[in-house]
Amino acid sequence: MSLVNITLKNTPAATPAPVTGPEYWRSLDQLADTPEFRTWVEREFPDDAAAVLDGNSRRTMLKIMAASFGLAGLAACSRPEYRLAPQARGREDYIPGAAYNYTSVFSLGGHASGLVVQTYEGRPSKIEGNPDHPASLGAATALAQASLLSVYDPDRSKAVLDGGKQSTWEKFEAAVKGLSLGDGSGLRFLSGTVISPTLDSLRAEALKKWPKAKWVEYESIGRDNERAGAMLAFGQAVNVHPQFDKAKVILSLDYDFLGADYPTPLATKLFSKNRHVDSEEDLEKISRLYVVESQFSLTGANAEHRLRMQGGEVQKFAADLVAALSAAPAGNDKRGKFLAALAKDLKAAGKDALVVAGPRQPAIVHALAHQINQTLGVATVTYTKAASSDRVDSGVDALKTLTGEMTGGQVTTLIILGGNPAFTAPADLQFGAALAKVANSIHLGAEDDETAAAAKWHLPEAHYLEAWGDAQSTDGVVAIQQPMIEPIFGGKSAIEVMAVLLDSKDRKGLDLVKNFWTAQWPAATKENTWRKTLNDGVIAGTQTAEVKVSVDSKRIQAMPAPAANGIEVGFVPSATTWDGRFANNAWMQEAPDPITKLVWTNVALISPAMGREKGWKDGDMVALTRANLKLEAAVMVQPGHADNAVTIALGYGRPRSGSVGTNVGYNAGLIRTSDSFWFGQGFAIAATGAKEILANTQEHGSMEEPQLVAGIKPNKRPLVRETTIEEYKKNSKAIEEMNEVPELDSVYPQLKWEGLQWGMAIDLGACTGCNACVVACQAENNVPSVGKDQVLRGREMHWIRMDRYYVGSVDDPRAVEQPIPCMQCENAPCENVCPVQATTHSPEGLNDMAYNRCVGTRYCANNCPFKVRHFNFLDWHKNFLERRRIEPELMQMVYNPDVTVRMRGIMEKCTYCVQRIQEARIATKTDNRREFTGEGVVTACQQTCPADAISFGNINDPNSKVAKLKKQERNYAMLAELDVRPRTTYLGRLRNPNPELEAS
Amino acid sequence: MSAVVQDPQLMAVNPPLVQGATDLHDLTDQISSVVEAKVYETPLKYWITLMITGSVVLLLGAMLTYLVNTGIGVWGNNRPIGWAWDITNFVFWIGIGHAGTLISAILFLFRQKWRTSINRSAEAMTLFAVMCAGIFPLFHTGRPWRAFYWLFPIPNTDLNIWQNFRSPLIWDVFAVSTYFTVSLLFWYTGLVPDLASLRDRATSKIRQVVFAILSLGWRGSARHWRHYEQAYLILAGISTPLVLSVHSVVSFDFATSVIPGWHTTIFPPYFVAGAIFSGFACVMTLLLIARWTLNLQNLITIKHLDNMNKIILVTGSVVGYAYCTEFFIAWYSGDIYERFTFLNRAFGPYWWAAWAMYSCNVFIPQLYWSKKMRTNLWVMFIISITTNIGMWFERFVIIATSLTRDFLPSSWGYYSPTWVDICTFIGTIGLFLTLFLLFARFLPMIAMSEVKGVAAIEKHSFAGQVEGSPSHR
Amino acid sequence: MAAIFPKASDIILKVLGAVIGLGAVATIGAYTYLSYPTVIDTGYQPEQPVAYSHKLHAGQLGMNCFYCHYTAYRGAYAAIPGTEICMGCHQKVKDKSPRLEMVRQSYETGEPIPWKKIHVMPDYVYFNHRAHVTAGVSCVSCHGRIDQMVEVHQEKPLNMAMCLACHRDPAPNVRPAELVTQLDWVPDRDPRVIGEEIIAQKHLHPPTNCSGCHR
Amino acid sequence: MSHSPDPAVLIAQIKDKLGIGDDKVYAVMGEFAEPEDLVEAGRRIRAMGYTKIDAMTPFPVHGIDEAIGVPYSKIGWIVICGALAGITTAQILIYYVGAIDYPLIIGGKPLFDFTYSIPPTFELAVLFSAITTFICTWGLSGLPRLYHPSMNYRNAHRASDDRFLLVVEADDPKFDAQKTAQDMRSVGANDVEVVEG
Repeated sequence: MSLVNITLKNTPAATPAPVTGPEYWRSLDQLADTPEFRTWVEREFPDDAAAVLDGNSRRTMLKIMAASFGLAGLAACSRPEYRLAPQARGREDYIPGAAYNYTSVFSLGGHASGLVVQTYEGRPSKIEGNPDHPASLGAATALAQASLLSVYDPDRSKAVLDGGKQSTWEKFEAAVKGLSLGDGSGLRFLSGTVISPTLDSLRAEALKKWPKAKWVEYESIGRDNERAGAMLAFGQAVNVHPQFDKAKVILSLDYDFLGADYPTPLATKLFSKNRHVDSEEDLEKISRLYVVESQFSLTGANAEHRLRMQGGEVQKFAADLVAALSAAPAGNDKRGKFLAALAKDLKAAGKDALVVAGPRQPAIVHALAHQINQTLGVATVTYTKAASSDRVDSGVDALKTLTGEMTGGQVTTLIILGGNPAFTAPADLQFGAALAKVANSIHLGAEDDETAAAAKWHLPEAHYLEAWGDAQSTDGVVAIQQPMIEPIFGGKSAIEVMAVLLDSKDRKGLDLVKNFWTAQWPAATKENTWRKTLNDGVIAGTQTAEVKVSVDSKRIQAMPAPAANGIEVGFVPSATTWDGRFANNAWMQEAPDPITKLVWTNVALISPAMGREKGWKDGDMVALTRANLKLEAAVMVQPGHADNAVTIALGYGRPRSGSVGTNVGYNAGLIRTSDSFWFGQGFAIAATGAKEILANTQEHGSMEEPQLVAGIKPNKRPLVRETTIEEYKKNSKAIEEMNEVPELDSVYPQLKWEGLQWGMAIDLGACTGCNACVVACQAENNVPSVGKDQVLRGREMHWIRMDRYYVGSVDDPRAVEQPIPCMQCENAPCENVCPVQATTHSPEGLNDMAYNRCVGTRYCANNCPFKVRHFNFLDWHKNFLERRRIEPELMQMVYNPDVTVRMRGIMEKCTYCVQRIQEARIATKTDNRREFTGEGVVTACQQTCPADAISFGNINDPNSKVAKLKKQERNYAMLAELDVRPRTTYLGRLRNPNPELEAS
Repeated sequence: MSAVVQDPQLMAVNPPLVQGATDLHDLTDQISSVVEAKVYETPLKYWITLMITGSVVLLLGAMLTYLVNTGIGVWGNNRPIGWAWDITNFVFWIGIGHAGTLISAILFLFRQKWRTSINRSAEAMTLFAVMCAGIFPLFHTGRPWRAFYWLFPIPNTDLNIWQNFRSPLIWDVFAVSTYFTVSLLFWYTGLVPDLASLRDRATSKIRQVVFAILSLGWRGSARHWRHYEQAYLILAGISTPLVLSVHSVVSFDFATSVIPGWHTTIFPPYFVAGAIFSGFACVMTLLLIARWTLNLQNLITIKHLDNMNKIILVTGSVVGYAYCTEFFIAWYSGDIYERFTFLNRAFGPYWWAAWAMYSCNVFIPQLYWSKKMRTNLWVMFIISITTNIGMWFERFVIIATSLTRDFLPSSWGYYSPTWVDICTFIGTIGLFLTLFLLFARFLPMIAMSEVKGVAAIEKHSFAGQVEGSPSHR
Repeated sequence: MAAIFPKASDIILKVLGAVIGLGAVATIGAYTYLSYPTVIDTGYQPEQPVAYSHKLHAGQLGMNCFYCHYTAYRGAYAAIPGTEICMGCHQKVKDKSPRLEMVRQSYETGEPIPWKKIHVMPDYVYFNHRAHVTAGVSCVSCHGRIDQMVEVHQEKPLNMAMCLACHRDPAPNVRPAELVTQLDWVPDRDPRVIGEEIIAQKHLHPPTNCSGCHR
Repeated sequence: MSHSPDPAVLIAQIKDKLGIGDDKVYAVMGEFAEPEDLVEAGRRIRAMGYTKIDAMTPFPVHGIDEAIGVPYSKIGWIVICGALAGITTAQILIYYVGAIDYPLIIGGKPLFDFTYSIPPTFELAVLFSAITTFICTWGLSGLPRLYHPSMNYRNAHRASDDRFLLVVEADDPKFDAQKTAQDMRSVGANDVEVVEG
């Protein structure tokens, strides 16, 4: 054996050993403040140490109270000292830990939708629709749901700012007294669309006090075109109420009424009403929807027939349709065929037809729509008188004039009541610059935003759940806006600020609102009426009467066909951030866009043809330019988008928002001008060469497998199943037969599921894919937001997700949407593989998930065929807080105390809102001491669904709706061949296409 | 005393397994000298290698700490790919381990005398591989501080909740812990007589005491040997079905699931074959390195290596056959999901991984049909490496590509590892090598008593007096 | 060659083995006992800011538990009463007592009395007092004879095993709902029989699956 | 007539029992260079009527057991019991855990089923038998022990190297130090020694 005979000079120096076990806990301890607390937490339940120490656990309020009473400094016991802080002089019969519901109202873009808000220990924790409110009918939109999170948004403006410097309300009031407004010639008010009668009365008062003052209403996304259209058609201001439920044939002229163009659930409620099929007769009710639009909207996705064209071509189309109704049109191209078939169909439908125009289309298109409706003599639309004041100018032009005056120096005092015009105003107006020229500019706003930066005074605006108010929906019904909590950052509402300006005797929101209304009621019943109103959420008898109106066709001139030169750019409201006011709302940022499935950004959408022609892929950066305006944005190829057109959503790219929303996405406002407010021609588009990574929640958009090997035909997977009414009538098994399931037999005896058994049926025919369920679930179940980087890694957490599949050619497809909650399989594959029994089955057929038992092997998620299990790869809640550098207490307040907040390293999933089931069970058994048969349990997704597509209940109760639905022949279980026996089943979608067009 | 005769003709037909050693004492000297060498007597290249691998172990420690502190998020795992490098590495290491047991147990039962000079190191390799493997099932959990005792059926006064024996993961816990224990006992039992030799040769008091304790006071008495041999036979006997069961159980993790590409009845035999395949390749790599660094040409002869290469060729082909069967069944079953999964495996986003595995595991080993290749040190070294790479890819392909695109296209995803994934894997390799190097230096790497037995036979083999190896009757 | 170890070493070895063996057994035994929930979790008795005696109020004066803890039969939590409840009586009774100084203060200032919490549940456990009280589970089942405690301490372990035991076999712990606050109640018949009757009549079937208590 | 035993003798006896008595003859030991010679010699010594014979060899020498009459090992039978114990433990554990202590519906499968209890059962069987084997091996060989008189033999250390030792123990009825040493030499043993300890 050869031995090298040497001596080692340098023996290896011992490297410091890596940090081990105990260190780990110390790292968590940075969040807790006392050693006692730490040691106890470790001893008691180390697995939840993170949660507890983060303070992310439920019953947070108790904890916070505890903390505020000094958790620290108790060397005595090994056990932490929890303190209990009972209200010294509490409210009579107030039950801590119990949920209390109050009515309120959510106003957006000139619409109001009534709410029922659930509160715990005086903090709002969940929003539902108010069944008694005509515009919500018990449902709530995704935006309404998410507005809850904004209450606790730590980035909201916290203090009065005087020239950017911290000030106080007192100082402000003093300053206001100092203003010499005289006859108000230099005084201007700028607000959003005012739908609050109380504010309206204060406005009248103000305009009386300062006769020369002017009040301008401007909404970035508003109803101005609609109003103007009515004016044009009828010569008077009316509100139009399309009765989608009564219509058999509906034509939407660029009107995304199922999506972002209609900020209340009403349209979806009505539209989906006759898409529920419970019987043979119901088959006849299913309406037929035609859509003409540029973007691929949610409404377009739900349409039987869709014709894509530039936004500017729509009025030409409308005009042609008018003609086509009298004389069959020529033209054999797609458009021609479409037009002919449509005209024929509309005429055939007669009074059951309905033509609606979108708020982005100019007045003339609305007028034409009214004209067509009148020609067809439709009975599917009603009109009510719109409140309008001649002292008020509204819309872009009004804003243009105002900015003119501001730059011209005529305006000495500008009072901005809410909103963020500096961001939302058209680029050419240079509102920010103009605002700087105003001597006394006062901005009341929720955020210290772009406008606040330019204004002299900035006043923190109270969130609508913090302040008293009222709101009138388009049909006149007034709802009272009740606060749920004291203004967290001491904000004031618009009416309170007006009260200050007017120096009126009532300064509190409550007094203002209450006195305004009670003054109109008989003194005797004042109090009762007021109480009743608060209880119902709406003021009885405020509905405005229908009016008969007729179109004066002379007013409707043939319009010049828009010159088609180059690319048209269209602007649409963002389904997630609206006009930007939700930019700092993590729930909305992470709610996937219903069609593109993108999160945390908007994009410039282009047609596949354009993509091919220019050779652009998703994420390529392009520059959109016109004159001196320029916007750089990432493109995304959107199947079904109109050619030579680019659509970009507003509300992103906020230069001055909170830690969530600042500079997320691209600011479409940079190229939005007053002359092309919604869409405009003559844009140049060119690639910049840069590339952006887009985060979406769905990679593959089709049920068809990708073609991997030439010659092997890809299969189409029968996941979302749909057929036409004709087919279904011919063969009612059509849906079922789309997937042949072999004879299934198990080596194990099948369990008998007796008694109360939970199940869910989702009607794909009714579901429009609006996302409300996704956000509702997030709010109800404390589902965390993970941020763009984590979504890119495929770690989004939504317990119910909305799958979107394109059907048909990439250039002109339809899309189907499918909500996917946990299927609660009877033979759950996830349960078999969990080594520690963290997920087991309840005797009532729920797939229970015991978070505190889970060790996080992720085996269950792997073995879930539907991939509905979500893993806490990191401590999402903690991460989120850290990223935003904020105190946890505030963010915690939004949590639902009835649902455990999951720590990192464990699996979570939909449980059919088991907390609601248990609450209902306890209520039933304690109140009326009888067997609980499952009545009255409503899951969060089901409750908020504007389309009533989700049914839930006891499938063993033959009278329950869900049991009835599951008996239908169009009911099917996904992947039935796996014999996992999902409790969540789907009802096949039935379409009502026009035979003439279906062929093409 | 008589030398081990080196008859030229005999050498030609049947080269002795122990060469160079002139007699039993010399043999003891040769083997023990490695262990008894002074620090400076051991080649410098050894210490340098040890320092490198040692620092990699520190890297592993750092990675695991970071992981436990921050969460699984530091890895690339996501939804739908809940398992990726973690479980890939687990299966990979377990597979490596199997060859050790097989060499020492199965070859023992089959009376393969040539195993004697490699079985000790093979068993050691098993132990170290299983240690590396064990790291992953524990640390891939989201809450290891819970997992490490909630996964075992320890009576609990507080929760009254137990383990789910339907879960293949619990089967894994039983299989892997059993496997480690049995391998350890087997290895130690074999070690005792040699420890006794070291004790008797020891010059310093400390060495004497240490080895006296480790060797349990072994005297080589006939009364010891009779139990010892019986025990050794039994351990070998139970290790053989055990090793098969362990990898079958590992394969159940996938076979019992519902995911296309996992849900396959062929997995148990297929995994076992793969395990032997990769294991032998790994033994090969280690032996060649040991042969080089510690100059063991006399003890590890070309004949040993040749035999092992034959096994690699066979098992490699078995694995290849399994691949074909999978594709056939995917097509034949008519299940659209199964079909797509296998198309996707070969031509989807992970095509490169799949083809890496096909080439390394099936195509390259075919070279071994030629004796030239089987006896060329460089060729066998390279092939042993490619085989290990190939088998790692096999596990990755099975686990990751099956998960990337399963039933619902909406939830398809793609996995790419993070630097933590990579460093953790490298770390385990470092741990493995470090342990092995320490073993090779501080314990007799070759079973002296057994080699002596064989040597004694060898001496008489041509005299025609022998009935099988003396190490069993 | 000389033996490495002296003759005696094997005796020492044996003795050593025995000691280690017994030691191991003893340790395990001790650990099991000391870590036993009934041992570690019970007996916690912090000093309360106000020397309130349940023995006096609930025991000797025989006040009903629900007089103060009225939320127990109406909500999930049996909340500590607000100061006004105390003052309800103590404005007249012992209204000068120095021991009630803090109470009076709290009533005036509205500052809550910082009571110390004794019966603590982990955050992932959802225990609903209302459900149990109306079903006829007495306070005594979980809190012990509070009416005999001058200073309250934790009597039962309140761990999962304890919950399960009762959920699996509730009969012994179920009594007529109106008697739940009678901690000293002695049934005239076999309590199990009474329990079973009530269970049948109220359709009680306490859950033992996870979502019964964990959500 | 009877008299109480001398306490000194008693103590000595107890000490012997404990194995810490004064040194006394343990055996006569001799060495061989070749296994075959050892076997041969063993056979012959036994033929002379010795019964307490032992051999110490570096590797198991074939045929020595028969030669010196060492009985066949019984480990096998004990291990079978170990295996059975493993099987029963596993089955009982799985049944108790799943069907008795906390029955939970999991994946729609029965509370206990033979099918899924097989793998753990097998593993436990193997584990138990392995541990039994290990314990028995040493237990039956009277190990572990640190001291043994045979270690006082001059060439004891070579028994693990290249020498083959033959031992005739002192408690052999036919044992007589001189005579036995004689016989040992006569069968060809080298370095024959009367070993004390």
